[in-house]
Amino acid sequence: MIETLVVPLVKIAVLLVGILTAVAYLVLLERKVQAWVQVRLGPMRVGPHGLLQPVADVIKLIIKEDITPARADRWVYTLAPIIVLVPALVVFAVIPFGPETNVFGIRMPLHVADINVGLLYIVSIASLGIYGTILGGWASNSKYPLLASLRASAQLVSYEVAVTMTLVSMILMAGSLSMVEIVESQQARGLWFVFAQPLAFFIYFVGGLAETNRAPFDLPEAEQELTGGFHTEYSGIRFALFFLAEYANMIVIAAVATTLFFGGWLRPFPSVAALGLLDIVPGWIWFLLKTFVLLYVFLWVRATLPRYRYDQLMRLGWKVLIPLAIANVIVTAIAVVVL
Amino acid sequence: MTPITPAHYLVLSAALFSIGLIGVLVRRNLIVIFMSIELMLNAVNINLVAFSQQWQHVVGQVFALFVVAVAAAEAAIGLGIILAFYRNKETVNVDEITLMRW
Amino acid sequence: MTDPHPVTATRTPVQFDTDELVINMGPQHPSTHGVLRLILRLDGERVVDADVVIGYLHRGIEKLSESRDWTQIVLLTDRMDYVAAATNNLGYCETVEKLMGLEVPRRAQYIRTVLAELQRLASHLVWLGTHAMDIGAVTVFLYCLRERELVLDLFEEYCGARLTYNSRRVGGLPADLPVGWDRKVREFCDIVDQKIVDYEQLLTQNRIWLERTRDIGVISGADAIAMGFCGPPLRASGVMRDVRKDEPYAAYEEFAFDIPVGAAGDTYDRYLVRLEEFKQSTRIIRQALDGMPEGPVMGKVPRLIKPPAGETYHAIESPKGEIGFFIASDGKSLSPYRFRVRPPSFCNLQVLPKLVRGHLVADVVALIGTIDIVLGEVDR
Amino acid sequence: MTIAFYTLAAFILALGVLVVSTKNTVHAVLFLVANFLCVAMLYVLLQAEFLAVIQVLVYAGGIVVLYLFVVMLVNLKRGPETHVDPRRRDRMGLLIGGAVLAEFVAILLYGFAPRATGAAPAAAAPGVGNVEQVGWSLYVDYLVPFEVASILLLVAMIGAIVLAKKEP
Amino acid sequence: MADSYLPLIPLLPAAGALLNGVAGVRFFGKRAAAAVACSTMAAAFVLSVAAFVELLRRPADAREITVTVAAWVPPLALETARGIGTFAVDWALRLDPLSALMILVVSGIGFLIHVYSVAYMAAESDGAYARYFCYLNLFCFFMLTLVLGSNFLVMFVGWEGVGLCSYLLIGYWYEKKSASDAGKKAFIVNRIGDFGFMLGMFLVFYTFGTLDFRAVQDMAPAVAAAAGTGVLATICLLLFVGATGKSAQIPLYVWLPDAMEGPTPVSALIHAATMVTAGVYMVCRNAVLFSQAPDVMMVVALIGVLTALMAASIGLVQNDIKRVLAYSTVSQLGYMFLATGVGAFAAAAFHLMTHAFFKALLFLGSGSVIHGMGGEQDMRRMGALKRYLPVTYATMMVGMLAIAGVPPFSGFFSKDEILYRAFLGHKVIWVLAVITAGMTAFYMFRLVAMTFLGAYRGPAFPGADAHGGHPAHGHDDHAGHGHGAWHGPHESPRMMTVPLILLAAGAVVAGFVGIPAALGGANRIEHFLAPSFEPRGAVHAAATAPSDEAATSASHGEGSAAVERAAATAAPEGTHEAPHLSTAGELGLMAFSVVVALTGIAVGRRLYVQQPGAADRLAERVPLAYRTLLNKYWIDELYHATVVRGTLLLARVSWRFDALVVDGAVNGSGWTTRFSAWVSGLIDQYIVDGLVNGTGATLREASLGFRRMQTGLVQTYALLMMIGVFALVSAYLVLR
Repeated sequence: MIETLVVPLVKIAVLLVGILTAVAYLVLLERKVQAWVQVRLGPMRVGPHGLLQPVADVIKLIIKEDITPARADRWVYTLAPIIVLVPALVVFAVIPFGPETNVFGIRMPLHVADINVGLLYIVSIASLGIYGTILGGWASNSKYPLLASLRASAQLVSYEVAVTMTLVSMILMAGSLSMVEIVESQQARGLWFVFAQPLAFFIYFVGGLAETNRAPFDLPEAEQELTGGFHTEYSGIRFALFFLAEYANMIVIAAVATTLFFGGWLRPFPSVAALGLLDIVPGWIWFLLKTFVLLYVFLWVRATLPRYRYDQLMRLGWKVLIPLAIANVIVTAIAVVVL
Repeated sequence: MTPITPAHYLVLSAALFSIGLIGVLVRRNLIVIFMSIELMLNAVNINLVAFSQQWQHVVGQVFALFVVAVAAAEAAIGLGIILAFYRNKETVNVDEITLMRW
Repeated sequence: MTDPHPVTATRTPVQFDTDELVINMGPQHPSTHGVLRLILRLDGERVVDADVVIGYLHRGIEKLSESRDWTQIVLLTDRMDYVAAATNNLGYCETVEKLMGLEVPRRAQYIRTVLAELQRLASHLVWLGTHAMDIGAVTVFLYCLRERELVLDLFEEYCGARLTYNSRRVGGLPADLPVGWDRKVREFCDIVDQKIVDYEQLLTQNRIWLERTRDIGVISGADAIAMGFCGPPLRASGVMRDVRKDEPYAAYEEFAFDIPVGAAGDTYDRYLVRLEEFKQSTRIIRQALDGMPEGPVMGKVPRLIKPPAGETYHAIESPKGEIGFFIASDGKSLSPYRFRVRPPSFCNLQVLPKLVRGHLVADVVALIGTIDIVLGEVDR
Repeated sequence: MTIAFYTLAAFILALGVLVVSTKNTVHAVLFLVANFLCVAMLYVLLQAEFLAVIQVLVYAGGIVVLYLFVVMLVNLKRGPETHVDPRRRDRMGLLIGGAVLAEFVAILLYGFAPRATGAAPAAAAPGVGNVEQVGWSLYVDYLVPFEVASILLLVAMIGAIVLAKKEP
Repeated sequence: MADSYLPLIPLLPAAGALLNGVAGVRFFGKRAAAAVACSTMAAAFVLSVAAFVELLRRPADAREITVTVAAWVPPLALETARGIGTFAVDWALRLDPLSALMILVVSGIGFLIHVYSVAYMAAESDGAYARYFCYLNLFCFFMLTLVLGSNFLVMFVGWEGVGLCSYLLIGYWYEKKSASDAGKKAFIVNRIGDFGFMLGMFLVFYTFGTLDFRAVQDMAPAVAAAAGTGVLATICLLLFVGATGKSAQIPLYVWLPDAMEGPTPVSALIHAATMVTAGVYMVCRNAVLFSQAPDVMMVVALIGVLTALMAASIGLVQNDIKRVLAYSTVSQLGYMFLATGVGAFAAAAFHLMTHAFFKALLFLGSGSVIHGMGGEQDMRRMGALKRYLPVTYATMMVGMLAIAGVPPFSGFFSKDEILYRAFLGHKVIWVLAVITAGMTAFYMFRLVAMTFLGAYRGPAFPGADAHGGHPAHGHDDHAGHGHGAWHGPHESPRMMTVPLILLAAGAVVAGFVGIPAALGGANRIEHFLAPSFEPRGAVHAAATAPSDEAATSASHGEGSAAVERAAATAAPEGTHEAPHLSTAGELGLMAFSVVVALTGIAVGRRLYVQQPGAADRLAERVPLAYRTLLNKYWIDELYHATVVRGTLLLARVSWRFDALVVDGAVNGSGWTTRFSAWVSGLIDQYIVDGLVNGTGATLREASLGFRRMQTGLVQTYALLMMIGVFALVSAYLVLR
């Protein structure tokens, strides 16, 4: 009874707190990274080297006046950010942070739940995220946000297809939908799938960028053009939620990428005995390390690359990524059958 | 509590079906009508799954899958039509769409 | 207030469409380099029509000049193209000298040329930074401004100001070069040459950059001339037109430099042309510094400058394009009878609607950047 | 188990009624989404995980998004619904709906097919995962319908594009 | 030579007629018209005499000249008894003794009558005068053609021509209804006769394959032998019918008395001398044929004698002078036919010639009497004109004696010859003939007596001497043809009296030509005409010296007429009457006939001269006989009743029949179709349309009902579906 009830709740609590703080500091990290790239220091004022900046931000957003535009659909207006954030957080339930380890004496797998439709669960929950964007744009009842939200959702939908295709190829490789089994299959093969499927990873990563409206694909939020995209009208806590959701999604993409492509909690070159000493480091540290690296790439890309125009973006999505993904699936299918 | 028998599910789906039916018959907005149709389809799916679970055969679910596929196609086309119609007639009120009458 | 330009009213809707929008890229828009207002009519994403609204920065410089004497006007010229003030002063002074027929000492000519080229570098740096940021490459903006700081330091050292230099006098220069100035300038040129390589690495071969600039805002040579393009955009369309070569002023004819000319006349070509001009400017500066003659910096100029009755027009090559000054004096009063400036930004701006038509909203931003306009000069 | 069923059932029916009855179309769409999620959970109750996920992915994630899109496009400039055709027989519609419901219930309660089995057999936990079972039967027993369904979807896609495309 | 000028003989009068007809009516005056007419006739007469002389100069058996003037009917293949024969007919004229005689008679008397008419018709207007002479000339042309025709068809042309002219001349005074009626009557009766003639002609061609007289005569005996006399009999009978029509015999004589309506010279020429004799001429021409059909000969004879008797009896009581003469003509023609009937063709021809003379004389005489009396024709208003018209009286007296058959006048010889032959033929016929002769003598004398002798019974006139009887009330003549105011009976002008005198001479002289052997005469005429009657091949006793015909005293050749009395030894001519009476017998017969004649005259004298009222008293005594004779045995009425009314009745009946039956049938069928159409129309309208519209209407009503269901609302349809479902399910529940 305790096992089945308390442990999950504790896990959930730990997970949520961890995620939220991670998100906050991710924001800071981004601003720091971009500053370094641009030959400047970034936020230094709050706390040593600006470490407390996220706290300041959060407090600011919470304190700030929360305006609801006139004739906006109040219910939907408030609901939209929540709809965006919740799926982002819920997805973490399925991601296996580490192998069976005992924490405080209780052996338990370091993931909240392992369901055999794990990957599908992630994809479907992710697809719910679109509602938030759309409703957000719609609820603010003005021209620009609506346009931006339509554009953003169109982008999300199209890239979701590409991402799902890559996941399909991974499932083919792993032979199972459950995340844990995928990692175990990588362990069994002693091979990170990224090396087996580099193209899939690349498509997944670009797709991920696009799905979170980041870097070259951040047209909807493009300050320069349509005045801030769909969350222009938002302010205060709702805006914060949107912001959090965006970064949470980033983390999700990174986490899923690590589990699928970089062998979850496996140490680099898991099958190579020589590197046995690397085992000292527990699985979930590896997991966090890999996720951190991916996140860093996210931030790095944002700082350098110019922005894709909307139609180029869509064209890239539909005419380049999706076909490649499908081809990849076919190739892997043949490979799996043959090997 | 009495164990959940497929009958319960059937009652539930019947109820859901009739709600959908009433929605189709009563509402004036074309889109709501479409949604009611989706409801009815879901009711059917519930039935299918309930039977599949009752007879321990996965065919119900497969069939439900097909129903979902068809529903998706139907929704796509239906909305396409609504959009086209809206573009010409500037309305989605089903009462005004009375072209196809004698 | 009622909208002075009821664009929507005049133009009948081309085709009834559910979501044709009319958007105001209002005066205070992040990427409009000042107070330019652009009314866009969109068909979905595609721009159907654009109407440029200017006048928000109009200070009536030309009218003011009529109530000031000839030397005070130099100050006014600073505030026209505030990004390239030095060239304005140069242009104005040379026009007055031409009207009065004054002789400017060679050393003054040389120094004027150095200052002009430094000013060109500064202006192009500002252009590159903002243009790149508009298209999304934020970091490039920071790099460019960093270099521009160096140029501003140099100017500050010479004439005490970072922006409104007032660095010329009719007949010559207010002062000679400070000691060691030229060494700093040489160092600066080396840094710029090195930085140009960075920029090229960052942008020139960047897929996304190419995607965003290639074939955007294409203008053929004939159209460019017809539409009144001048400066880098004109040269990008393949027309070999540079006042420094065609009608050399100051000391240009003594230096060897070549004029970069583009082929397709799209945004990417304009980018390449201006990038090439960076290199040419540093080259001129080095030649000028090497060959700097000695001698006075100020020609023989009467105390009260009263040019004889008559009118003249003199154009020089500002970083934005060919800037021309027309002054008419009645010979009696101390102030000019009529003072008219032909600003390159204004001419380049009028091409914008044609450039923009048919492109997407995102391109509008890039196109504004590529024609490199400064509203101060446009509105005067 | 039963508590879950009853709550879910209540939710589903409530949401159903809300979908049908709300004035604001967008709200209706949202209720629909909620309804679908509850149904998905119901499937999970019925050990049809794969279908649950598909329900969420396809229905909630895809179709309703379409509805949302259309609702937004349509509501952009539309005035309030005014025109009511006098020949509508709303009350009759309600009546018939109720009657049909009564019919179904009647059938259920008083036994239906002669082979009414009464109690449902114990839900034997299948060894093999639900997804695997569905996968097997889908690609083995029902391969042809699967292909036909794929063609249907293709046709629907093309149709939708053609319908919604603006004239050049 | 003859054949050069032979055709001229008929053509001259034709020219005259043409001239008069075309120009005369408008341009000629009286004198010119008369001159033209008379000159042409004179020329014709001269040529005829020349031709006659030339003929005489030829040997007996070569007395035949045939001239083909022109081709007429192109050869036409027709089927005949003896296979396909070609029917080719030419305008051919033939001169042989018979035709020579005839042309002499026609042109001679014709010429005299022309002269007479000049004066007689003087009162006519110019146009009418010319018209009269044109018709007269035309008549002579046709008569000459008839006579000279060498085949049936040419003869037939003449035949019809004369019929036409008789109609024209009878109806000359066409204003008078009685004249035009008489003309029509004459023409119609003639046509009936001609009809018979035509049939005969066709039959001739059919049997002989040719119409030429000479050819027919040659083949006659062979054909008779081959085809049997039956055919020939029918031919002869038909021809005879034509003859009766033309020569006014029993059945078809009625037209002649009415023909008196025409002017008197016309009656004289046509109804005495020429036309009426055509029938006799035709029979004589075909003597050979007739002789081949003895029973037909018998019929001819009978009809001849009966006609003579009947006509004579009617003549007894007639009061109109011209009517009397008309009936006498009929009876004399009867005699001629009697002669032919008994085979005495020559006698018939002889009597024809003599009759022409004295009958013309009598007619012209009566003409001058009428002229004198200012158009009065009724004898009862004449009398004692002897004093006023002495010449006319004398000539009339000669004529009367001639016709009565008193020797030595011509009438005696010819009539006696016929009587003799009749006696040889059949005794019964002879008796009738003698009676007729008696009657003839009586009524002729009556005529002369009433006209010239006795008391004057005419209208008073200035200078009328007491002798005139009570003046009859003024019966003015009809047709004002008297010239000017009538001043009482006066002698005719010389132009009229001279022809009378000439004719009188002719009447006397003509007889001598045929004096029978019994009286020592050479019966010249018989020998002259013999070749015409026998088939060519028959050789008969060579005629002795050419018997010169006592040229009739042509007015200009009066003196030169060589009157030779050549007594031809009357060899028994070839006519084959069986018994031959001894000369004594003959003489006896002659005497008997003279006696009969004289008695007739005596009786006449007693009744009319000595006791003027005796006739009337006799009449009262036998009223029935008198009235029958007066009314001409009511034959006219009979004909009228039978034929005329018959045809009318027939016409009316056929009209009614046509109207009723034919029209009936046509209208009837029309009516029936209309009726059936009407009926089917009714059926179609009510039953068929009813059905169709009915179904249409019901359908429309039903569909209207359903239409309300289609409201166009999608939800209505959904509702209906659901109702259906509900019904099904409930049915399922109920029925399970």
